[in-house]
Amino acid sequence: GGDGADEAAVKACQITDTGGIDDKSFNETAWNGFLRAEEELGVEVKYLESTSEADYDPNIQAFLDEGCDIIITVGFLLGDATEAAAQANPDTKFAIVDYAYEAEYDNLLGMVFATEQAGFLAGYVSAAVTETGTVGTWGGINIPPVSAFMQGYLAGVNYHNDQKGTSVEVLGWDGADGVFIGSFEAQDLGNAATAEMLQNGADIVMPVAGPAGLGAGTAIQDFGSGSMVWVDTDGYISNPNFAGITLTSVEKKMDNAVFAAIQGVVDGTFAGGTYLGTVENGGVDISPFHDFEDAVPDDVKAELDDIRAGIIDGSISTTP
Amino acid sequence: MSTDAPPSPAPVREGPAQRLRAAVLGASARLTGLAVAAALGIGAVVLALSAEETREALDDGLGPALVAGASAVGRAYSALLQGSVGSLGALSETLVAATVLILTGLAVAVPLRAGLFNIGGEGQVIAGGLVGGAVGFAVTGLPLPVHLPLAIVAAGLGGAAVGWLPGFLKARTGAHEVISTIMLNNTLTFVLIWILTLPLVQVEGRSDPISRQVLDSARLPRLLEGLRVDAGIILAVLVAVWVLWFLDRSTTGLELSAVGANPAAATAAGMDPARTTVTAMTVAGALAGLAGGALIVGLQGRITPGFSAGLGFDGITVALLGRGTVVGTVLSGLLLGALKAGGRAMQARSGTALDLVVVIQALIIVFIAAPGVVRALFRVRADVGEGARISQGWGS
Amino acid sequence: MRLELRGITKRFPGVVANDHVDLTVEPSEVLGLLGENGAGKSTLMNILYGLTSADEGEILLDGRPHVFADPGDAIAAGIGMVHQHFMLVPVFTVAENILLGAEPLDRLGRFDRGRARDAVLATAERFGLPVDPDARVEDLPVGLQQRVEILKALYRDARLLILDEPTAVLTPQEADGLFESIRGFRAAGRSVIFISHKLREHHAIADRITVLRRGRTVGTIPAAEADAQELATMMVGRPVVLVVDRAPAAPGEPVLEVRALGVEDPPGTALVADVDLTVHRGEIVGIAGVEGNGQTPLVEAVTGLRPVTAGEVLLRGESIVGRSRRDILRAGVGHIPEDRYTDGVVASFSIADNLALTLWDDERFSNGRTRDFDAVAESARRVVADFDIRTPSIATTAGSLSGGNQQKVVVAREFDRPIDLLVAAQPTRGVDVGSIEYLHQQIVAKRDEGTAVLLVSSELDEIQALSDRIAVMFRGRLVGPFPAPVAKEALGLMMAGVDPAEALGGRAA
Amino acid sequence: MSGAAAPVRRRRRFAAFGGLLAALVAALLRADASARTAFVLNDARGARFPLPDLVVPVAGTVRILAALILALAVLLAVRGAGRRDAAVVGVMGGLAVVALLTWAGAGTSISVVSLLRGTLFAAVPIAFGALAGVLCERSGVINIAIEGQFLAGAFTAAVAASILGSAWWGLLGGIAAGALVGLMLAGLTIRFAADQIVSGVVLIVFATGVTSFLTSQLLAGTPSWNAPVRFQAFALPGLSDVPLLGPIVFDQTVLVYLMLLAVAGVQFGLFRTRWGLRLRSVGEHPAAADTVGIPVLRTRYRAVMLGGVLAGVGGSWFTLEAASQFSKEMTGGRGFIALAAMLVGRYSPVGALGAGLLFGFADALATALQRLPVPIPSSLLRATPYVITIVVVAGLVGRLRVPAADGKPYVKA
Ligand SMILES: Nc1ncnc2c1ncn2[C@@H]1O[C@H](COP(=O)(O)OP(=O)(O)OP(=O)(O)O)[C@@H](O)[C@H]1O
Ligand SMILES: Nc1ncnc2c1ncn2[C@@H]1O[C@H](COP(=O)(O)OP(=O)(O)OP(=O)(O)O)[C@@H](O)[C@H]1O
Ligand SMILES: [Mg+2]
Ligand SMILES: [Mg+2]
Repeated sequence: GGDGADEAAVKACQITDTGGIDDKSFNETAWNGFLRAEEELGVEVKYLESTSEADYDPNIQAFLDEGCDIIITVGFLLGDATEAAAQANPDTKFAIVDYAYEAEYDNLLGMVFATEQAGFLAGYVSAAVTETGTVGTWGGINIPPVSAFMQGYLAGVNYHNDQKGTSVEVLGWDGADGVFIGSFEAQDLGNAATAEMLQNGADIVMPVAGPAGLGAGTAIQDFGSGSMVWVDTDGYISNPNFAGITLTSVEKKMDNAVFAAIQGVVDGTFAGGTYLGTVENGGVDISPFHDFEDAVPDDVKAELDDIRAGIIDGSISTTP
Repeated sequence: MSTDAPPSPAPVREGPAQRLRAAVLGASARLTGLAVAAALGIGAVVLALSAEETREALDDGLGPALVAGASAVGRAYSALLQGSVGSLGALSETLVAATVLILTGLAVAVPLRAGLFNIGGEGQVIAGGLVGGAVGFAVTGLPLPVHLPLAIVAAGLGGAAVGWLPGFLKARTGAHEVISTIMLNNTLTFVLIWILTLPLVQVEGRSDPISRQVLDSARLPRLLEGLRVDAGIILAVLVAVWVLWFLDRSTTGLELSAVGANPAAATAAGMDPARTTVTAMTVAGALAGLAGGALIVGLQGRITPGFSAGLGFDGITVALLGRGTVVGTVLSGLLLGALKAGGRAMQARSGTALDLVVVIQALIIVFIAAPGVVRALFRVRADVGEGARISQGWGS
Repeated sequence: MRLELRGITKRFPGVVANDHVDLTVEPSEVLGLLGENGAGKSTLMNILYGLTSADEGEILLDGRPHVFADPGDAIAAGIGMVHQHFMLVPVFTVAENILLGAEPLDRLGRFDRGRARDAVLATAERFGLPVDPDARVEDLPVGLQQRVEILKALYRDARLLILDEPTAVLTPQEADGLFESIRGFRAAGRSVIFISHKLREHHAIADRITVLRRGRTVGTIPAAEADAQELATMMVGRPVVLVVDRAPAAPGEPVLEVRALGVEDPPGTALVADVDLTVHRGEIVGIAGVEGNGQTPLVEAVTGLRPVTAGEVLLRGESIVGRSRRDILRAGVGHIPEDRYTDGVVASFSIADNLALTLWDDERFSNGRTRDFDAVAESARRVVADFDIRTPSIATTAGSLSGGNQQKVVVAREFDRPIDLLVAAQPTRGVDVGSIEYLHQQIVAKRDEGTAVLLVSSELDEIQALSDRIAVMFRGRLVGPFPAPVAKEALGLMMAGVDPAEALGGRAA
Repeated sequence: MSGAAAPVRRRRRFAAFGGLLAALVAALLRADASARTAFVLNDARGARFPLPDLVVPVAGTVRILAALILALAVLLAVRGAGRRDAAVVGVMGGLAVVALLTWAGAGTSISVVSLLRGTLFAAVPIAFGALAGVLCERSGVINIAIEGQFLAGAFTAAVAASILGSAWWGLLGGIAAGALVGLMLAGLTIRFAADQIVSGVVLIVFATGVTSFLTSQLLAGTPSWNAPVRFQAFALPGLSDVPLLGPIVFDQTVLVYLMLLAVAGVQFGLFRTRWGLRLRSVGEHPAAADTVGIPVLRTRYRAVMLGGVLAGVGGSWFTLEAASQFSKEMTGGRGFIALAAMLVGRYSPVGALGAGLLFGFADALATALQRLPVPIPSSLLRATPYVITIVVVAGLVGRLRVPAADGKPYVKA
């Protein structure tokens, strides 16, 4: 607890959804933004974990009672609760990850991400480097925050096929439905789903299922060949034991967005509305190729820059 | 033969007041008190050990560490108490949590009487929430006195249907209810996800897997301005009173108990174990369905994926902690509700991990289920039947 | 082996099951142990076998004191016990049951089935008790199960064999076979403690008889000098009328008519075939027969516990085939099931609830769908008094009653509601003489009120004492009924399948 | 109390089910007449003796399979197969699944190796958990706590394998944790004669709480404690080169081989040895066992502990084979599936394996169908294993014979 000199420090508070703070996924990524803010801006940070929907309101209330200056909630399930709290407490700033509102509020920032744009880039790279001509992707549950990655990935592969006359096939997503293991925790199911794709010819797999996605890494290691596209964060860094098989990651830079929101409060520049993370503003992108730097041909890397430009100027559509 | 069977329902009339008195003041209540104390004691040790300040103070020696540990425990437990019963708001939170726990607990207690083990609370909660919620947002133009009861009844029926199936399968084919209820839980979890992806159900213009908002005419009214406790707790208590009558005073209740204790003798007396099985499971499903309904048309106001997570399992804990009796189930629902609400406050105010509350909860039940352990701990005579049986095994 | 028990005392909460019991068994002696239900016989034997420990007293074998902490010690000391409730694992084979705890192993450490068979066959041969070692125990008739129990003890070379009510579930023929074996043991220098409620059997097999009452030894007398009346009085503490006092029947119109009845088990084997039988108001029709000849399915079919596959069953002229058990009971059929433990009472329920069990949803005990506890309690108090059920309170669980008193609960329940037909199966099995006297009087009284009674018993004495007409069942078919009395030998012959004309004629000749 | 016609009725029901199945399969015929499905029989990693792909015409195959199913249904309706009636239904179900796959895979390929490897993979924890249940319940102690044993085993295995740097140490740790939960179950139910179901439920709550607590308190801060060395597949020389069977069965991790050994061992032990006879006697009729000098409580203690060991191995699978680290509640209810598998397998080790394989296959099938262009929502396909289990249990398994003393504490007078 800070007192004395820190009396005036900004208090930034996070409320997780039911995944918990160390979910190796968006709750944790958002929290990383808080930790960076603590370090760089000297703000005081706190979090509360929700175990069920019933916890959202009291958790928000608890932080209001604590006198938090900004409360950031994580996940679309908290959308309504956050909106209601923002309306009732105009003096407190709110932000929410993965949710945007039609209405505009001064003190409420919805932070959403055009993950399909980054997914598109990953799909393009995958199509360019696959040796078997087949890649795969699977998700936790078929909901928009998940399927957006897969949608972009499929579009990116298709774009490569169009441009280069290849016929790379995507397993696990057909534009509307696909392989979903029904869980964000069950690594073993992720392992099985990945193994199935590898046996059926895929050599690159992109899991979109939070920690369950780690199962893809184990499956690829056990299979003995193939690589993985990680999502949300740079998997090369967050999953060191799979660094060698991580082709790239579809980064959804929630930590940056969260940091920016907190910084806005510190600077007094916080504005409500909607923040959309895109390739253009750096809110989403793919990570460096790290160990695969040599495996990805330079001309592909150059094409990626063209594609980025195309996405930014709207000449390339990232949905199939 | 079965001298170890569970206690029979009260043979002669005993007023509810007497029974409540016995439940609160009786030997088993003293035991519950000791059990809670022992569990909190162990929890305190873990808490003190895991508190960062204890570890830091350890550098200065054992004494400061003890003081630091004690103050950490003090802060956590006072938050626990404050957050569960410390204020009107805290009480409200306790009741909010207890509403669902009582109903799902009863959904386990009723079949337990008939020798059936209902692990299917979760699936039944889902069905109740889905159907009740659907009536709540899809049926329009009704006034609250019509719409709300309609939604509640629909929730009960939805749950009843999911409870009926394992009962029917058991009666007809002998399929074990433990298997079929587990499988139905999983099945309904996925059905829920699927339904929530249908545009028909989703909020217009959005594609989140969240249903439309239940109309105000179908929402359980809040009891007090500014507090979250709603009429669901009244519903739960009324239902509990009905279950009390049903199990302990109705003729069907006697049938359930007889079939549970000795199906052969029940058959010989003219009862129909197959029908009783179906009845017990259907009623159980309805109770869990009401829990789901109360949650959706009450607190949540919308259907979300995973809204039922763990509720069925909590119900098992509540019913077993309440020793399968109705009054016991209500009381243990309140106790666990208080632990939930208090645990949340503990996390918020003193940063204690929520998992610790789960551990304390488990310890309380251990000590209640095995009085011998408490006796060994406190070196006292707990004059309660050692290790009384509550469930009746698998039956078959 | 000479056994001496000195001052054995065992207290259970609220009961002193054994109160300073003294008892001796000489080598090569059969000691009869007699006493009312709940007198403490089984408890005493359990102490001797190491299943329960005594609070006071000592056990001496050949003059040396022994302490038996568990049955293993008792077995090692040469004591074997056949329990009142069989200690057999139903799903195991005969050989597995006999050798459990003393299993032969082959070189690989497996249970050696071949040697097990041989061992069983050898023991069976030696004592003249043939069994099929590979049969599953649950498939065997009770008589054979008992034989397995005895072989279990003999295989362990028991020199003192305790038989706790071995004949309660045996047919007379099986009992005779058992007695033959017991004589064999005695001749071989072994001792036997024999418990039975049947005075006749004590006469037949015991050398001396020790009588227990309420946990205490009342006395020991040589069997040769014992007179049935005297024993009964010692046991009960008051004179007992051993012969039922019964006026001639005054039969009225038919109540139960069974026509060409057939019953099959699920695979389609005939259990009962082509049975015709009529029971009138005010008469007792007895059905004798060796158990397993279709009596049980017949009773179950008539009382609605088992589907009828052919023929008709009429109650007061109306068919009850296909109607539910509940309807049949409510239409005025009373049933005393043969197995009171499984079918008669719910052990964990109070006496009051058990007394209301067959009328649980009748308006007598309920208002609408709500139970009327006052009515249940009031009725229970009256019935407990009327039928002299020995219990501290009506809230006591039925499971804690002695066997005789449990049986009284079942009988009282059926007698306390309006019935036109009483179907009583083995109504006095395992019940002491005092209670038998009482139950018999009640059945006759019911008949005299105008109830039709169908009595099924494997106890020929009981059949003869109560019945106005007697039929015999053999292999699913019914012979008779013949007007009572029918000579015991004639019944015995018919039970063995001899043609009735020959059997009855044999008597005439 | 069922009528004499019960077996006949059951047979008719089976026949009707077969007819329905045939009709459903026939309904799959709408597929494009020229479409073909390729069943790939080789491991994608390469095979020593490769088999050609099995390419079948969809329409013809589905038609033949429908006809076969119908023929079997007619056989059941007319004559029946005696004690093998249920097996015939199983065959019909199998044929229907093949038809479904053929139809679903039209125009693409399906790896049979993947399907069956996936089956064996998913069966491991379920079979181990069910085996644990079999041991406990055969001795008269209901073990609901398998899920808790899984969690404890998975957690400890992960930590031990991380710190000690070997999967074998991890396995030992997992076993110790499973046995510890077993010991707690035994203590509560045997020593303190507590209600067995209550005790099991409590242990699940307890294990969930403790592992989650330790994960956030301990592992979150020290990632190196949660980076287990996993078991690698070990190809049995020679055997693993056998076409089809080799890559499926003989190129697996040690846990798979252990599972097969454990099933055989427990089956043999329970039904062929003195140990098993005594264990079962204690679960069927403890008083009878007691009267011949078998120590009932000690026998139960040992059975529950050994069950804990097996459940611990099953738990270790989560972190030593299937996943690369422990995460909260990662067992996702698989302990309950194991419980169901024990019941489906009718308390027999071989039955437990069978139920585990059935469930594993349904799981693998669901994944395969999700990948193929099947017009059923993916979330509903995920429910396949559960629905199949209900159908199998209600249709084929029927009433169980529970060990007579299961769930009843043994208290001497
Ligand atoms: N485990 C026990 N706990 C409490 N009371 C018991 C127990 N076992 C026996 N009793 C009581 O001890 C007394 C003697 O019982 P016991 O079984 O020895 O009688 P018994 O002479 O064998 O009767 P029966 O002829 O009916 O077999 C009875 O009152 C009985 O209820
Ligand atoms: N496993 C066995 N070992 C030795 N003898 C047997 C065995 N099974 C049957 N017997 C002999 O065969 C006779 C007929 O047996 P069965 O079981 O068929 O009798 P039952 O006619 O069904 O009558 P109940 O049901 O009264 O025993 C028995 O009385 C017994 O002596
Ligand atoms: Mg006795
Ligand atoms: Mg027979």
